[in-house]
Amino acid sequence: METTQQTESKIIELQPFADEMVVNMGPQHPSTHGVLRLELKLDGEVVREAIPHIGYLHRCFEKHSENLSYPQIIPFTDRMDYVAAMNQNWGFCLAVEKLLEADEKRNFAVPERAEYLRVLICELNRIASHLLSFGTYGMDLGAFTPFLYAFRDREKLLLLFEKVCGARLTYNYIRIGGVSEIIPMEPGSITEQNFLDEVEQFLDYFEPLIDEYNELLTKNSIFSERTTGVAVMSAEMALSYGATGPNLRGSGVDWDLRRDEPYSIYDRFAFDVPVAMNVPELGAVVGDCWSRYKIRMDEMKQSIRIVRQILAEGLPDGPVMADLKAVRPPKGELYFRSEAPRGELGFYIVSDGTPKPVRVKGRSPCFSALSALQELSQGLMVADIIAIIGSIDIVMGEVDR
Amino acid sequence: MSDILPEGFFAQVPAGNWAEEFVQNVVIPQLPEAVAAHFSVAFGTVLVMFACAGIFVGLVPLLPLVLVLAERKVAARFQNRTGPMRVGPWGTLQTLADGVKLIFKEDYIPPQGDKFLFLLAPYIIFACSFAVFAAIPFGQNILVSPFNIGIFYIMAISSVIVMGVIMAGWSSNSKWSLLGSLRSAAQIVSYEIPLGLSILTVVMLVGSLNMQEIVASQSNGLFSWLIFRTPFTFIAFFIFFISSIAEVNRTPFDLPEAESEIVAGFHTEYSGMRFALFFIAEYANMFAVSAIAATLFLGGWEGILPGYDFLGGFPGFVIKTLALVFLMMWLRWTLPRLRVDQLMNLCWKYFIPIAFFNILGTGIWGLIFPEDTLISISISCVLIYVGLIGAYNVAGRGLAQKPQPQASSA
Amino acid sequence: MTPEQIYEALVEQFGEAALGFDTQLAGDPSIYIASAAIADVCQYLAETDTLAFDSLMCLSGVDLNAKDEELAIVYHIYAMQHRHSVVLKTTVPKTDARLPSVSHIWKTADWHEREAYDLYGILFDGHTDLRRILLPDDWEGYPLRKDYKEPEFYRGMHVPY
Amino acid sequence: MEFTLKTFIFYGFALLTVASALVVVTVRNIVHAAFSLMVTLFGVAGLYVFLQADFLAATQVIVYVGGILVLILFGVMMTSGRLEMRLHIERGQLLLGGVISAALLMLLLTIIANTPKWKNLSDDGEQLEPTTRRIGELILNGQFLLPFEVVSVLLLVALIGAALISRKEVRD
Repeated sequence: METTQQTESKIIELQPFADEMVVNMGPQHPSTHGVLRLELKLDGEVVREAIPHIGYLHRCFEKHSENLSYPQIIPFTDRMDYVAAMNQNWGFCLAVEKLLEADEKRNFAVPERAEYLRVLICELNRIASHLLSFGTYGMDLGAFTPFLYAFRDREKLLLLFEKVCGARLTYNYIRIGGVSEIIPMEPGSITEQNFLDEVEQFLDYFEPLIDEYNELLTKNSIFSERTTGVAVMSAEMALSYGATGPNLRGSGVDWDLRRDEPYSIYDRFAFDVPVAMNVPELGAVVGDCWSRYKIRMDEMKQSIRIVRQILAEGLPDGPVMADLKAVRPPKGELYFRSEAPRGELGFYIVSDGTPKPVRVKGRSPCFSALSALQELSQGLMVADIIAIIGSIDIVMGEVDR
Repeated sequence: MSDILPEGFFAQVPAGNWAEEFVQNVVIPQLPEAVAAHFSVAFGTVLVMFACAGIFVGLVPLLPLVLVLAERKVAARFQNRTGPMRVGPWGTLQTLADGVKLIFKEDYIPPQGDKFLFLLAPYIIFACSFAVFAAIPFGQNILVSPFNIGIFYIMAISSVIVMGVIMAGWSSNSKWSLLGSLRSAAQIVSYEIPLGLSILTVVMLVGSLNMQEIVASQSNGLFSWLIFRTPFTFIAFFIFFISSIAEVNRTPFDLPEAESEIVAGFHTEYSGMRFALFFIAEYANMFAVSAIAATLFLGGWEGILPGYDFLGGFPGFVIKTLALVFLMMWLRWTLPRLRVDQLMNLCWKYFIPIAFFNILGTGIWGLIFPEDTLISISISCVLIYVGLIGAYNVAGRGLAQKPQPQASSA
Repeated sequence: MTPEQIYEALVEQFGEAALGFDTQLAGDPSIYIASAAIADVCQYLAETDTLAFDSLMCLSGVDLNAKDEELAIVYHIYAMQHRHSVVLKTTVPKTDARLPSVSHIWKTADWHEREAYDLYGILFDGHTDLRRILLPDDWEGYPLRKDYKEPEFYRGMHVPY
Repeated sequence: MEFTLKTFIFYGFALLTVASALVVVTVRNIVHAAFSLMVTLFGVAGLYVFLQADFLAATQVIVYVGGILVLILFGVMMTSGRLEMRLHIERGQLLLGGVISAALLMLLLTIIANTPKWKNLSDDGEQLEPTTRRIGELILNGQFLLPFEVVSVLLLVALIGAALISRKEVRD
């Protein structure tokens, strides 16, 4: 069957005397966060229309998934949101585990210790991700120093991750049924307590720095001039576009899956969900770029709070991996969403009872948030486009999958 | 010298031309009598001046080499890094290595562009950047040419840089370049106005366009510096300095080459040595505007104490200039970038009215205090002090205030 | 509301359009909707105050089997206000994969439907800008269909590595 | 007239001015013409220097090169999407232009003939003084005060008008 009725791409007619200038922003552009291509129709500096073109980083995740067993898919999720790969692993594992739990014949449960480790590591990963977002946002707006500060701190986190799983970016650490063990890089080099101490050291070092970063960038008047009141996304618009996570909270919707639909062991921790409010001193209104950015800064503190609670409690004893002979979920289908740093990461899995899924759909938060760009950017300036892209914090690996 | 070079271009320095004196007192006694009899002092002067100019043209391009390294080191310190460390001791030869790399890079010319203009543009910018140095007095006698219209000449030459920028942007046949050059042109043309108006306050007080005379009027120590002479020149200094940051396209006004927005602005398509020319010109400009600011407002080569000018005031002048350069670097590595409309608002809605107000104020001040006396300078300093306190209370309060913490509900 | 209650509400409102309620398999129960009525059902779900489904979490095309005659489209929708979610499912024949678009109800459906079109060749009537999103514009075929054969060459490039 | 380095430089500037002016009127690429005009204006500034009009020379560069020419280039680049627009000269325009140019030439020649003595740099011995002071005095001491103010009001009107025109789009 061939229906090519609507397949022809739009051909832009060349209008030599039009006032409009069509500019190709990307796919190779310093601040499109990867390989996003924007077709900008400019009237001078004013953007009449910004049409996002995606797919430059399409790696056929969904097609690959159909030919791989469930554990084999996990490394592919690493490559989705490569700056918060732990959360991606976890999102997928959670979905599969949920499906496994639905199988009455098995008595499947993820061990406590693994749950704690997962929360610990994913919250650290959330900090790393937000740090990157903070740094690159500063750089997008022309401030170079925050970027290096952020990378300096992120580096420390990456070293921690490296100690845990041997990888710095694509971890494959969280597995279906638990986590892979805290692996000593060399025999005797790191123990559990040793590792937790290092985490604590990092938190002690990092917590005061957030305030410093707020002084450096958040309260900077040029920065707030650039970001406040720009590209205001109302709560309705954010919901309609499926913006989630910090973008949704930046629009003033008090919603966090970790609190409102707690999964894993999030209901055991006390943490606040930062929600955007008008800040009249700076001119910030709910839903603008500044609010979205600020949510991330505040979320880092909450992540620290969660990790501190884990450190205070200590990890429970026990195995880190459930006794799982083979991952063979029952026939059925399931959509499960978790709160990744960039929003709600959903996995829709259709299983036919074999070790390979029939269908895996990754519902990435950035994909939905990015689709709002076209509406957000109308009538703004070229520089504002950069501010929007940075503030919705896209990772193209996740958008294109 | 009168029969070789257009004399109108040079001022008659009251104290006598140093080069002429040099020839008269040092060169001619050295010459054999037969030669000396036919040796025109003027001719010798021109020779000496050409030689000095040669040295200047040779030395001034070394400045950017130092400044680029300084910028990288300063940036590194701001960012808790070490900066370049590998080439030479403490990375001191890094810029040289970069230069060598750039020379050997492919000299790419966009095939669809305008080749002639593309090749010409960097030279225009480069030449204009360095021509400015001819009028900057580095010390008592360290000056290429004491132009009658020194500061005006500098403004004229630096306004030509715009043409090079537009040329570069247009001839690259790249939309990013064009956008960058349009931004740059709009920015430079706009910021020239507050810049010129700020210079005008100085010129009004000194009564001369000659750079040496401007310096000479500030020879009575720290409080005779023009920045402290009236409260209006104090404001004018900041307008001048901020505008000159905009003129040389540095953060927070680096929109023409905002790498996160329009890739690299007007020099997107340039590579190799041609790019290096832009780069060098940028740093030369940075030094030049700092030097001009130091000359106009901070006493030039005159020292803090009256009559104290070690080595003709050269080290003091360089220290002042480098301090301003450092300030520029500091700003660059701290601040984000403005948006185009904010940039224009700042210029047209704030700087230009303030600059006009300054001119008016300076005129009135000049009527009240025709001569600088202890009283006038004391009043001025008190006003500046009060103004600064007031400004901090008005503007600084907003900075010190913390934004309301985001509401949180568990 | 539980999915059962929502199903009952839908049966009451649309009668035949709501085709069935599936709780047999593991995982989320889903409501079957006739493909022609999907936009109306979604409109009803989004605009009725007691339901108020204001966010479309996920829209996926599904091809269960190469031998199947039909493609499934699955809508995961959620109501922030009432905190309930439901799974809608509809099927279209592979030979004439065509159903009404819901992009006017939830804007996020815009890109999700484009993706479903891109990968499954499902045409959404009423979608304003239905073109390929992830694959190149001139790509042939719909890769996530189970009967998809990857081409030997794409623009002279050897595709299977 | 003795041929010194100075005369050599003078003829250099003169040649530059005339040659680039010729390029301005003959070249078909409008942007090239504009850039060539820059050279012409520079050359004229150089000639001003030889007339001991240093202030005028600098003003020439600031106003014409840094200001007006930039505006011309802006106009060229912004009004037409096709930057490499070719110029077409029609016969009628040519004729009209010729007549106007001839009239202008006559005017200039008359002035040259009627100027008793060109104060130029070959007049040795004369003490030079900054021209700025004299210009300032002439403008502000009454002789040219009225024309000066009229021109400034005219420019202000032009400024307001330009702002009005450019803001029209925003208002709509």
